[in-house]
Amino acid sequence: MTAVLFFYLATVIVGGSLLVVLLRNPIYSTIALLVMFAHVAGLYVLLNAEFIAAVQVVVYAGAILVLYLFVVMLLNVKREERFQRQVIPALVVAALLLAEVALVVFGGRVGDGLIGGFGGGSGGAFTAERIQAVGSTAIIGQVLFSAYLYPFEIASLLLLVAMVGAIVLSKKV
Amino acid sequence: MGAWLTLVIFLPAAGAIGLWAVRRPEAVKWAALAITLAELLLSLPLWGAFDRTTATMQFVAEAPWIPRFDIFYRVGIDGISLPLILLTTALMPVCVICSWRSIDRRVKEFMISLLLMETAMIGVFSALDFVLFYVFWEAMLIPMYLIIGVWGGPKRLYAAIKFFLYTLAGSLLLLIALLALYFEGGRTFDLMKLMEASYGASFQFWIFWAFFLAFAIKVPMFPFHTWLPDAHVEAPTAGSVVLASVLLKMGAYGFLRFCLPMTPHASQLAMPGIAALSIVAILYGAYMALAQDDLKRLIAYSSVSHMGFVTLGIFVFNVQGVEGALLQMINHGITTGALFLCVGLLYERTHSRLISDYGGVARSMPRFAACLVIFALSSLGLPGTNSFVGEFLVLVGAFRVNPSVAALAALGLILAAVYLLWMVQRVVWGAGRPAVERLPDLSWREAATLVPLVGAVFWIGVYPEPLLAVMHHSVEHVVAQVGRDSLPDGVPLLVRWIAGRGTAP
Amino acid sequence: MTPTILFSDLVAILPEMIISVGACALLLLDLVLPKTARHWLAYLGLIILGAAGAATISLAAGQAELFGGLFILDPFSSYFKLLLYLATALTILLSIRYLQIERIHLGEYYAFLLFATCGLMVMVSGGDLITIFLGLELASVSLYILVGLNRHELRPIEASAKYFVLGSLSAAIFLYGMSLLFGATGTTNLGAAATALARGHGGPVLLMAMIFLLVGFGFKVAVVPFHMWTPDVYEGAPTSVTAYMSVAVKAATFAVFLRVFLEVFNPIKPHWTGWLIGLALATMVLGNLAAIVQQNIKRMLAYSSIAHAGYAMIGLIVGGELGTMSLMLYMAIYTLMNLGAFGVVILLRRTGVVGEQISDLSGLAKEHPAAALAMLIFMFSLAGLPPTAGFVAKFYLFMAAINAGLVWLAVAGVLLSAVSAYYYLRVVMVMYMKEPAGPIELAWSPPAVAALVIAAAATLFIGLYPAPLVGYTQDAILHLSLLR
Amino acid sequence: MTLALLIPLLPFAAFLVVGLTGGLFAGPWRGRAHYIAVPAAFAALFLSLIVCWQVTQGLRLNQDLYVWIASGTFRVAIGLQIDPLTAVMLVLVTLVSSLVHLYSIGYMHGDRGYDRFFAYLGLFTFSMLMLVLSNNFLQLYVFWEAVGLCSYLLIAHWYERKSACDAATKAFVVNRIGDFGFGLGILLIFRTFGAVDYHTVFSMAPALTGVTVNLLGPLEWAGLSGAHWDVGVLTLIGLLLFAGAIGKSAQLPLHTWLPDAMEGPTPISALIHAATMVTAGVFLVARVSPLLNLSPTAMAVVAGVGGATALFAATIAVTQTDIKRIVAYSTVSQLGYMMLACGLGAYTAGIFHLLTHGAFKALLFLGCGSVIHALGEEQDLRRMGGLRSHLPVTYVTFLAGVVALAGLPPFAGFFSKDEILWAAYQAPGVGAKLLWLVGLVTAGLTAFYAFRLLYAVFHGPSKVRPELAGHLHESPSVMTVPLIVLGGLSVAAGWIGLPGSANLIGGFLSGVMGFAGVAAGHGGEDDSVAHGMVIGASVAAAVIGWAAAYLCYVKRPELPSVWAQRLPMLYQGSLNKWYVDELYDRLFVRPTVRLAGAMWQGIDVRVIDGTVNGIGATIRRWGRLAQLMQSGQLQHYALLMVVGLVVLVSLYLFW
Amino acid sequence: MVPLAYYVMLSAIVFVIGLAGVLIRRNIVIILLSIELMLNAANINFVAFSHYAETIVGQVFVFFVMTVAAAEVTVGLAIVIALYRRRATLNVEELTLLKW
Repeated sequence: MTAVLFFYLATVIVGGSLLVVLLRNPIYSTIALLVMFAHVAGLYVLLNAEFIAAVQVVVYAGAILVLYLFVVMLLNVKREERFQRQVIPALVVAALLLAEVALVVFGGRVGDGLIGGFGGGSGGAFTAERIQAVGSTAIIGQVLFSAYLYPFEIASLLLLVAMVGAIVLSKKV
Repeated sequence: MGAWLTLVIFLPAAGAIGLWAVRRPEAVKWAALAITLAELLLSLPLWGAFDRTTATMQFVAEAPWIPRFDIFYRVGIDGISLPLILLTTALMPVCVICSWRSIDRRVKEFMISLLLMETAMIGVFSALDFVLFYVFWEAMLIPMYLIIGVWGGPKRLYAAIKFFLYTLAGSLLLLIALLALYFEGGRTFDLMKLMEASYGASFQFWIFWAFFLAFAIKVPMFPFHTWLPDAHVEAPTAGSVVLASVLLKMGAYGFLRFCLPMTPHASQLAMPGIAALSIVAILYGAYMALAQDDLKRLIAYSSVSHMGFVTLGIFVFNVQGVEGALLQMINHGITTGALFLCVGLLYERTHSRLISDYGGVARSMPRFAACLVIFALSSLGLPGTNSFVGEFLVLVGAFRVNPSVAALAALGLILAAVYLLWMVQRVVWGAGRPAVERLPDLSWREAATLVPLVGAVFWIGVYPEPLLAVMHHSVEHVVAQVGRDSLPDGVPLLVRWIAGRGTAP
Repeated sequence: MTPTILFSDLVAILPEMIISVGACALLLLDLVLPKTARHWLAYLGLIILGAAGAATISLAAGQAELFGGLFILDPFSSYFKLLLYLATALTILLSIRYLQIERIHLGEYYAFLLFATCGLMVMVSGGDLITIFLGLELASVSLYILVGLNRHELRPIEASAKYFVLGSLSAAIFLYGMSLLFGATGTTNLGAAATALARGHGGPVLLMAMIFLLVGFGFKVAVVPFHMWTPDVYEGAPTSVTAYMSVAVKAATFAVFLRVFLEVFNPIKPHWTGWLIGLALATMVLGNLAAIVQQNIKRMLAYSSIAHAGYAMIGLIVGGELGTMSLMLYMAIYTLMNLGAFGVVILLRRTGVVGEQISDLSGLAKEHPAAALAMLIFMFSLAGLPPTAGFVAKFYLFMAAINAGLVWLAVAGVLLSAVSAYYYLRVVMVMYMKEPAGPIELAWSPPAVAALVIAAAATLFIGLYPAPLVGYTQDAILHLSLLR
Repeated sequence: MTLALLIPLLPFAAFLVVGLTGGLFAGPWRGRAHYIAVPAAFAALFLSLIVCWQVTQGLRLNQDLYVWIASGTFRVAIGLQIDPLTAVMLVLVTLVSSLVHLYSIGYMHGDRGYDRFFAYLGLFTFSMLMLVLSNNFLQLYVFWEAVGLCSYLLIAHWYERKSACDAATKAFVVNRIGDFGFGLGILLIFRTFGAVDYHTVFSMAPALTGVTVNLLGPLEWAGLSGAHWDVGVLTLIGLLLFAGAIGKSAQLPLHTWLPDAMEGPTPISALIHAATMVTAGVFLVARVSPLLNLSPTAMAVVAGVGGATALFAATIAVTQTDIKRIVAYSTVSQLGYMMLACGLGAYTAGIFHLLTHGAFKALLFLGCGSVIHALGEEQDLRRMGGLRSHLPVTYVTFLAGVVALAGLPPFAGFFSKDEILWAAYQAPGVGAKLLWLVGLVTAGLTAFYAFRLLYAVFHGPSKVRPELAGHLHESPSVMTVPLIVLGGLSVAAGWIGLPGSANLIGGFLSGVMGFAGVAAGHGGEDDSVAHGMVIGASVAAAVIGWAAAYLCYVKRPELPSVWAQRLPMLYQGSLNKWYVDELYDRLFVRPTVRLAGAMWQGIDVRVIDGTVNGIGATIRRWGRLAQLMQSGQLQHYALLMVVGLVVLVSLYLFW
Repeated sequence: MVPLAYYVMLSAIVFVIGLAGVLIRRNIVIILLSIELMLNAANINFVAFSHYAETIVGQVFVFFVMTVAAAEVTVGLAIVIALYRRRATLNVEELTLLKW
């Protein structure tokens, strides 16, 4: 069941990603990204990360992409050439990179490299059971405001800077 | 007494800083002259108090600098450095005076550069810490670069950058070598300790070549010499004088101070090569001088030739050779410096350095002509003048090692006579050209620069013993150091024939 | 598992708090203050930095992992933080007059500068990938804005866009590397990751992670081939921002670079040494070669900063006490001399004159000997010639290299610094040996003069008497865990 | 000692005073140099005579004044050595020098460089005296070069003339070539003996006969050196020292400078280029006789070179038209005689000839000077003639010089030349006989050109340029008095060396330069017949030469041109000095200059600087390439980053 | 249970697609979108690893990444707008005022 779900989600994610990159019209690209994001959220659910999935939908799909759409429509760009002249070397390099990662992930030399790090049930505190018992939102909330208070504050600063910066930059002269 | 030496080293720098406050160019000149003269006076007690019966360093001073890495301010002098320091302090007033009128813009900056140079040069000759040495060694590049580049001739930019990059490229490898020595010699930069330590053969080999490149460029030895003519031609008179008289000596000093004691084995291995290069420098430099029409270029190439004697003398590893080389360094400083002064005087008057623009100077400027001829004769090694003593000692040293090397080197003396006398003939003798006819003879200021040098030429030529007496023990010490590890087996044949030849009893 | 936050933890982040709160205060004051009084914000910024400096110094002796290992307080980080204050303070001093000429809005500028500094501080103190990433982003975002802050010209916004796109790309790659590292070790904490690695975890994914992280770091410190943004952004950004970027970002990134590579990846050092040597060489070569042909001084300094990153990498490659120390020393000295050099360029910018071409310096020595002298000192220092600080910096780097047996790398380094002397010398040549094309007016201002005097005096002083700095640097790494 | 030291120091003091006052500075001193220089010279002459007398009473001196150079085992002092050889040289030098001083007052009167001239004269006299007084080789070398310098400066006295400057430079450089060998000789002496003072060297030398060095030793590794490259060390030393003598005494093949040196003022030609400096080579050979005696090879070379030079120069002298050049070639020829004598071991004969030659050749030069002075700088033989009546004193003294030179008895040249020829005849071996024959022919040629000179100048119809003919006059007495004194000596100087036991000079000198091989000049009674024959032959040769000259230049003046046309090769060859100068020019001078230029442009500028600048240019080119990478396209930048990433990953995975 | 490797592979594919997008598209907005893809790829990794390692850190990290992404997008779009105002283009190929 999970496997089927995974493959469905994976297919759509990859397809959506490809569309983002390949579609000519930025609006369509954005919408493809939206679809892709939603499916990523699904993936998160599959991985017992409901809170993150929710944030993915709310923040990414809800806020960020709307911002994108807004900008795209605001600027209303006329149709342009889609691709760079360097498209072929770029694709070759990208393909090479993918192949290499695949080699690492599946390849002979890799063996069970990944699993070697923390094979299933390596004794972490947050087992799937515990997360489901408490609820991922509660756990993350707890952690964020205790152990990760410091980065949380930094993140808030970051948002502040981004906000003010956006205002400053996009102000008319 | 160490404090005295420190005072001698840093007085010019302090003076340079003080000079900043002076406003009027005339006042700047007088102040600079006063500083250099004071420096000369200060340096004289070193000569007087120097103990001539020992090879150990004297007037030693030590103060922590970066003690954690055993970098100290260590200074001291021996019989090798003392004459060079005195040469420096003696020539600087001359440099100031000869710039009196020829430097007409940015006088203050010029004098400051000169004074900073003086500190760096004396520092080089008295540093007993490798880092300190290196700092002085490189620091000198900056004022010299400015002197050539700002106050030089029409192609000064090219000449300045060529000078700078050439020497920099060489000396950077010196940096690597000194760092390597730091680790190999027991984590110390103390030159005395570094000299006592012994190093493996292959290590010596690499260190030697790093040293060699740095010093050979400075000397300059044969294939690394092309910066010299350009630098000399473009530099202002004082720059040429400092360059020829002191800067070139630093390369030879480096060979003596570093190569021989620290890498004796590699030095001996390199001896045939360096002897060959020296010979080439002597003959090639002379040939080059023969082809020149530019006075300064001619003298610059003659420097190459003369410095060939110095390197040859150093690399025969016997007392005569090394003392001759040392004396020749002093002589070359005096004579070539003086020749550059003479050319500077002419240039001030006519703004031409081309030999073909002159002729018959003897008629309009007899006193000047007398000086020029004396220096030319000194430069060609006429007995009775200073150069003869040095060159002959070098030849004695070389002949003891290998007669044919000495014979080839002596050929250089013939060529020296040819190019110098030909120069004299074309400049001093001949019918007076209209442009030359009305030139004023030496002024008192100019005479004040030349006459002491004439005196020095004859003093050393006739009675060099006081100078040699200062050197004896230090030179013997160096020679003993280079000889201390005898040639190991497997040394190429080339070395053997150089090292021991002849069946004379 | 939920560590409680102690008061002592909060004390430890006092400097960061001072800076961030101060930055917010600047933002607010900017709205309140009348336009004529806004330059006081700069001095307020200096006071904030001073306070943070005092806090850092009082904390400097501390040695603790706080916030459950997210934040590390140690002399190493304090060293870099002090360096960052210095860089920021000098930048502020240099900016005051420059901003008026460029008509850049004041309040936000200083605030963003402080935010960027704060981000870099977070990075430097980061003991966890999360804090490192957040700090990096805080600094980056602030800088994207700072680069594009000048809206009166075409070039800054282009620079900003390029910096943003490439920076985000590198951040994404960096992040991906972090995710892989997380995958390989199961933790984001550096200390824990190091322990896990030492137990033999990892394998190929670890190396992949390391390579991705390397790209991220390499981008920030401008290592070939991840350097390409540098010349364009340095040229396009307001000069004061360029100055800041060239030193502060580089120094902080190198701090983290050291921490991550020497602490976490130490067990697999044989793997990365070779690559880093390759990158360092390429960086030195390319930076120096390209700098030779530049006409724009900002661009020249950009390439030179690339080259310097290459030299600094030597310290990283060597590692150990000497390597780390030499790198730290290099960064400190580099900060002074590079800021100084940019400071002189800033002086050249006056209303209506861009003053970025090297030829604009023609005859500077005649018109403004003091400025020319300062530039001379900086140029020779950048070239690494005694008796300037640059020599001390290179001296220790090469010493480290030779100690590690990397003699040939040191040789390559010195030969390339001979090449570098060529273009630094060209600046000196233009200043001292060319005639001025016309009267040169410098945008003098007391703060800028103060900054230049500080930089020049320090460059000379360290060159002449490096013992205090060397000693302090050595002490700063005495108890560093990454060296054990 | 003090006395001896004063001899050179007096002229030196004169040099300093004159040089620093009138020589360099105008003003009241100008033109008054002789007030100081002339008394100093005569005082030196006086002291020399005293010293010489003391030497005859047995005075010998060998003392170091001070240590000049001391370096390790190399230790050289400046010292004085006085022995008979020194003594006669002292007298000769101071005598000719003081006469020339006197003469110059008149000859150089009104010259711009009057004071300078006297300064140089003083310096020269000092140097020459120190040369002969040396007690070691290096000091000898020092003053050897110093006299060369004076010669250089004096030849270039009229420096406005290009030919004078050329001649001066040539003289110095050619001498340098000889000195190159001399210097090496000293080095070899030091290496061999560990010292350079005469005493040590001469006392150790006999022990070294048979010791050899290999000339190609340094090339041993290439398999080139073999036993046939072994040379006796003493031979090598002797030959190297002789190289110096060749240069200084203008022997073949370094003779070319001396005739050119006639560009100098005539008193200088008399003093330096006839009587004293050029004979330093002979002096040197005589001085090192204890070494040379041990090496027959070196001796043979000395004799051979001497003989060849004597004949060679004489053949040139017969056709020259410049009167000073004739005398100059004659000098070269006579120097050859002296060398010939020394090479045969007849050192006393050589020195004897040196002394007599000093007198009559100085006389001839001064006489020429008087003629030239009278004719307003005219030196061409073909524009003279019939001066006998105008210049009576000059004529008579000149005649004395000519007969002395021609070797007619009982004048000075006869006795000394006869001794040399007798030594040659007497020496064993075919070579020596050949040398005698050469000497004989030369004697004939000498008489020919000597009388040709006399006749062409003083006899026959006047060919003086008409504008000068009116006011020809005899020189002032400061000039004629030296002529008279020297004329007297030319007549009488030979009598100190009468053949046989009455040979004063021989007895005086033989203690210094005894040679076991030939009992030169004063053999036993049984040789008297042979001796008589030799004398007869040489007198006959001289008379034939005289007769031929008389025939050609008095009786039938058209003959010379007839012969010249009939033997064009010989005539042209002789006239053009056998093209030696041209040969040297082609072989050495021009190639050197051309090579220097070519090397400068070729090696220095193109190869070395080309490399240096090439490196710079290459770096710049690469820099431009690196710069071109920076296209401004941010996606190129991104691509490069990714490529870097991929490369790193690939390196890890595949390498 | 889906093997971890599949997640990693999926993330890698998305990452590379994003990367390719950055490299080949001319429109700066789409480049930004592509970068979002890359960030999401990393996020997938984090969550997956977090799940398999039985730790919560990965999820926390993703949370922060989203914050960062939001901040970046804000600034990035502001830059895009400013750029468009001044240069009237979104084509990154035309940003060649700064080069060499």
